[in-house]
Amino acid sequence: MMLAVQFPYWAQSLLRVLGGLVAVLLPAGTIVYLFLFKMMSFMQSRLGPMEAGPYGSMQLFAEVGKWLQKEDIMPEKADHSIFKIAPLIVLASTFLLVAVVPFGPDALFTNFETGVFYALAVSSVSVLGILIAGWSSANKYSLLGGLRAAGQLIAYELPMVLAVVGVVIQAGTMNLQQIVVAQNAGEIFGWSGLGNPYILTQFIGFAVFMIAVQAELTQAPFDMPVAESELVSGYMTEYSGFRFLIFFIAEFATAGVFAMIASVLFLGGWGIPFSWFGWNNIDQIDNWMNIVGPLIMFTKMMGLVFLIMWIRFSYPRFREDQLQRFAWKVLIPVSLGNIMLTAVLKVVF
Amino acid sequence: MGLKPKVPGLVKGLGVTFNTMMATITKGSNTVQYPHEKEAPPLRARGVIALREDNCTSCMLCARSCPDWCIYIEGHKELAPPRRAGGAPRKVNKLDRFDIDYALCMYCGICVEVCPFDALFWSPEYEYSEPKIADLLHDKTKLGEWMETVPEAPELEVGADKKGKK
Amino acid sequence: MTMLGDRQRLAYIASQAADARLNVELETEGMTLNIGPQHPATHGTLRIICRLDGEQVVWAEPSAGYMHRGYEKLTEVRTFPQVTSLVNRIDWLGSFANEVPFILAAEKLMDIEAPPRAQHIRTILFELSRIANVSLFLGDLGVQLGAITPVFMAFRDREYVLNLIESATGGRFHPNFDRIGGLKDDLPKGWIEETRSVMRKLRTFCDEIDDLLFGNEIFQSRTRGIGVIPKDVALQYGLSGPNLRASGVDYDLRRDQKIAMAWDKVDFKVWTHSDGDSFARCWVRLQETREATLIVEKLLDTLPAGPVMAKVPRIIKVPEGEAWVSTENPLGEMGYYVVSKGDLGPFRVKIRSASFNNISIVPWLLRGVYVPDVITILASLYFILGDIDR
Amino acid sequence: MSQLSSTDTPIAALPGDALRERAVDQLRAELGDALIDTLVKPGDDVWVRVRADAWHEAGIALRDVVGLDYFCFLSAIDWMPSPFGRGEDDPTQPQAERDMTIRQGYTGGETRFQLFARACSTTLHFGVTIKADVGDDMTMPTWIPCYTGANWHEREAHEMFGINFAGHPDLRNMYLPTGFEGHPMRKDFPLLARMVKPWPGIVDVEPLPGEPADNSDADGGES
Repeated sequence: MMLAVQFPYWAQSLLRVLGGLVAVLLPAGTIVYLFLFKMMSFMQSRLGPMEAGPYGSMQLFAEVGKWLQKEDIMPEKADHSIFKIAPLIVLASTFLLVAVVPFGPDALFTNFETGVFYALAVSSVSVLGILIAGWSSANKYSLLGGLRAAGQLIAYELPMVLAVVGVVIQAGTMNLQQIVVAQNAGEIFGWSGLGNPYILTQFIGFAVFMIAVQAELTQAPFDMPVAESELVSGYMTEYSGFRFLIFFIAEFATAGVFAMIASVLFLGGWGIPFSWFGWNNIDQIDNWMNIVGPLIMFTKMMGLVFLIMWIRFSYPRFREDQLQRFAWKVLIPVSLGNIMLTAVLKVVF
Repeated sequence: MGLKPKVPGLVKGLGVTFNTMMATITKGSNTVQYPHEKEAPPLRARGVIALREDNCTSCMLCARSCPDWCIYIEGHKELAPPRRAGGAPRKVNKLDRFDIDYALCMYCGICVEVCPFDALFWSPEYEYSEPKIADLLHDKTKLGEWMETVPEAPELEVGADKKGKK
Repeated sequence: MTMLGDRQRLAYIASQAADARLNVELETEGMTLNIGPQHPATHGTLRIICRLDGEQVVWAEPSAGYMHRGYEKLTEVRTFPQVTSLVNRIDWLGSFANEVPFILAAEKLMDIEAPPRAQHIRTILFELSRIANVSLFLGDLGVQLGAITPVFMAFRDREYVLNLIESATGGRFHPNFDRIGGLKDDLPKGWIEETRSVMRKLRTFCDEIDDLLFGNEIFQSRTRGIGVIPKDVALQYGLSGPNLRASGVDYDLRRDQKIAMAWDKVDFKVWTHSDGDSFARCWVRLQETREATLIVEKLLDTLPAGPVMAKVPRIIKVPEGEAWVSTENPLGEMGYYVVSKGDLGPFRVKIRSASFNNISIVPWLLRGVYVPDVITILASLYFILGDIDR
Repeated sequence: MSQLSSTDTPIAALPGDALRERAVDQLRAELGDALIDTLVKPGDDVWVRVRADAWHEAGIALRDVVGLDYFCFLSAIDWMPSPFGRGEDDPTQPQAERDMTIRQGYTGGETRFQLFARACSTTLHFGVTIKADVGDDMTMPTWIPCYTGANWHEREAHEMFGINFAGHPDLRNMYLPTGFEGHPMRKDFPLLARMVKPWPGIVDVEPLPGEPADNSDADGGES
């Protein structure tokens, strides 16, 4: 509020766009280098890329350069215009998603009253992109992949929403910023040393949410839409060069953004327990939190992405029907029970 | 067994990958950064065939026993000075051409084995790939150069009966 | 129906059941899906033509031959020593094991026997190639099911075995070490000690795979009850090796035939499983790898001293006759029917490779399964393309 | 992991020749004079040859009477010696004369082509190799009703040798492209890899000028 007021509207918008790019691409790049290149390699007793830059740190730029140079191949029978749009839709959903994530007391793009609702709504936009990518490729593997993706993302949207409902009930608000504040200003049975990160009080919700995120991101063990060993990368089969790059960025950027949302909802977001500095509400927070907040957020996000990637590199994948059964027969009842429990406890305390 | 609680397989799996990661970070990886460091192949490795031209009598045994027909030999007879003074001049076979086409060779080692005069040897050298397939035809000069890389035969394990051939 | 025996009838009933199950479901327009020839799940160039109804396979037919190299014809223009270097390219992951039955068949025709030390080393190398082959399977299995890490572990530890094979024979993939009458050379110094340490590493690898894959609940839910092959059907199709033993048939040629190898000198366990599903096949292979490391260690303990080559003429002419020798190769029963006419080369060699029979059950097995299960079943049957096409 | 099982069966008695003799007797009782010839090599194997029309009955008898439950392989053999030898002829010289008489192997035979198959017993641990002459019509009954696994082997024999199997459901080519002409495993089918270039071993060391070439190979230089 303090910073933004000094700029004219166009500059604010420009700053927001640039900030959004940074907030999406920087985590994506870090995730790719740190987890996809290095952590995965270490888990497999190898070093990963080592040639481009010190310890291969420039590898991602080399890869991007390679993809940009590649011929943009399009299947003859593909539905060309839709085929081109599909990766953009997937990426767009990531950018829409990051718009509501708060990074600091004032460092935020929008202060949506119904931020949770919005985030859950736009996160399913990517399903459209994936579905039309699979359909327009005119490839049987892509079609199977696209259909699987649609089925899976819709199935897991539900437990995700239900898991978040517990948080919303406990915080009493749908504003993500307010949820952060509620966690950090909160207390557990009168002890405020840790605030009240909802991972402690909403652990079932957190577990369900992370499983659903894993499925939303189509990471193993829920990666049947991509399934490189059976569907040969599913809906991405026919994409090459630049368009594949967009899918690739979107995959890891979305992982980052979902991890951000999870850290906002369950780990206290950008905040540290307010009692450490004697703050009570959002207006008392010092301005330096606008710089440190994003870093804290980034750290928490990385921790969650580590979890996501660790599971991805260790587990084999489910079968499509097992995945659906898991969503409908386990996750949804569990999260419904969680809501009930939360509501009861909310009334009791 | 017994009282030990059952750890779910999912958790055990995570443990395996995590331990491997830690081992890689602390003890180093199992891979070798190839162009910078190289692993030495074992002494017996069949990398490339070296030719000691002086020993070759162009007897054609190797060319005839090659399953892939990838050895090409041409030679002619020559009169050499007699070994003892006053003797008759000897007839020797002089080697004109000895080519091995490594594009065809399947590294079975039959030629090295059948050679009765110890003219062919295995060298563990392996870095001789070429951009053009025709360049994989090594002539006798090039095959002679490989002689420098031929190692001594390794000692044999306990209980071996005879000393190793070559 | 009266013509058909019990086993045939069982296979028939099972296939009918698969049909019936499909028919009751909603009829939808089918789709033909070509899995392969270039597909990550076929590790090689096998093509499987599937008719799909949704994601369910209605009909499947493997189409081999993309890698047919005509080895049976090629052997007819080669001499006996030359054939050895050819046949170890059939199953390229366990190549030493391919040489052994051929050499044994030739030895049988010539009526010579390799010295005991040669037989021992042969058996050790045979088991090493089994480990090299099956350890890759264990890693590859993970990739087929979506876990990417096991395959790297498999490649990591398989490397030790390949190094052993290379330092003894000179060839990592194609040893060409076996000779009629013995072996080309004795083992190099220090090899035995190294082998012992590698065998310990391999057992650790087996434990890791056990934890990472076999104990994993997701893996179990993917493989248990998938692609069940009843005992009788397995025998009818001539399945061999772990595929047969996973169906509960206690048949292992290492134990069940008299052969000039050292397996009868050691005591080992033949692992079987009664389920016959994909999990059983994978599990039997895992246990066999462990068992193979133990066999190698026991054989190293009892390695006799002596020569490694019997007296054989320099130019090998094999007397007229016919011989059949098969051994329990990593993939199953691998045998050579060698017909000699007293010439330098064989007159006819029939190569009975394990994967050819193992994969011929695929049309029967794939009916009514889902596309992901196709991959699981193919992975658990474990074929090498060179072994199918020869 | 209690549901996992394993066996510790003691090593079964290895097959004696009595088992093989018994198998021959059983087959003779079952097939009568359709069993033409038998050969039992002690400690090795047993070969039987049946009449072509009894091929199917022989399969059934092997499976049900002798008890060979495990199908090993089925293939064919062309007993004609190859007119090309090992492909090592000098193309500039007239083609070498070869002995082209057809001599069949164990248990004899009358025709150029023979079908042979093998089945084993997983409990008695022995196997039988069975042969049959393929007549001029090149048609044999299929073995699929006896051993389902024979399907692919018969397809292979069909495309490689040109033997038809009456009753086989689909005798499509397995390895070769559809419409391939010829049967590669027949001995008179040339192996092109050995035809396209002359054998490098033909060349001999050039003699001294004015001296007849001598053909002794490994005379070496230091004679």
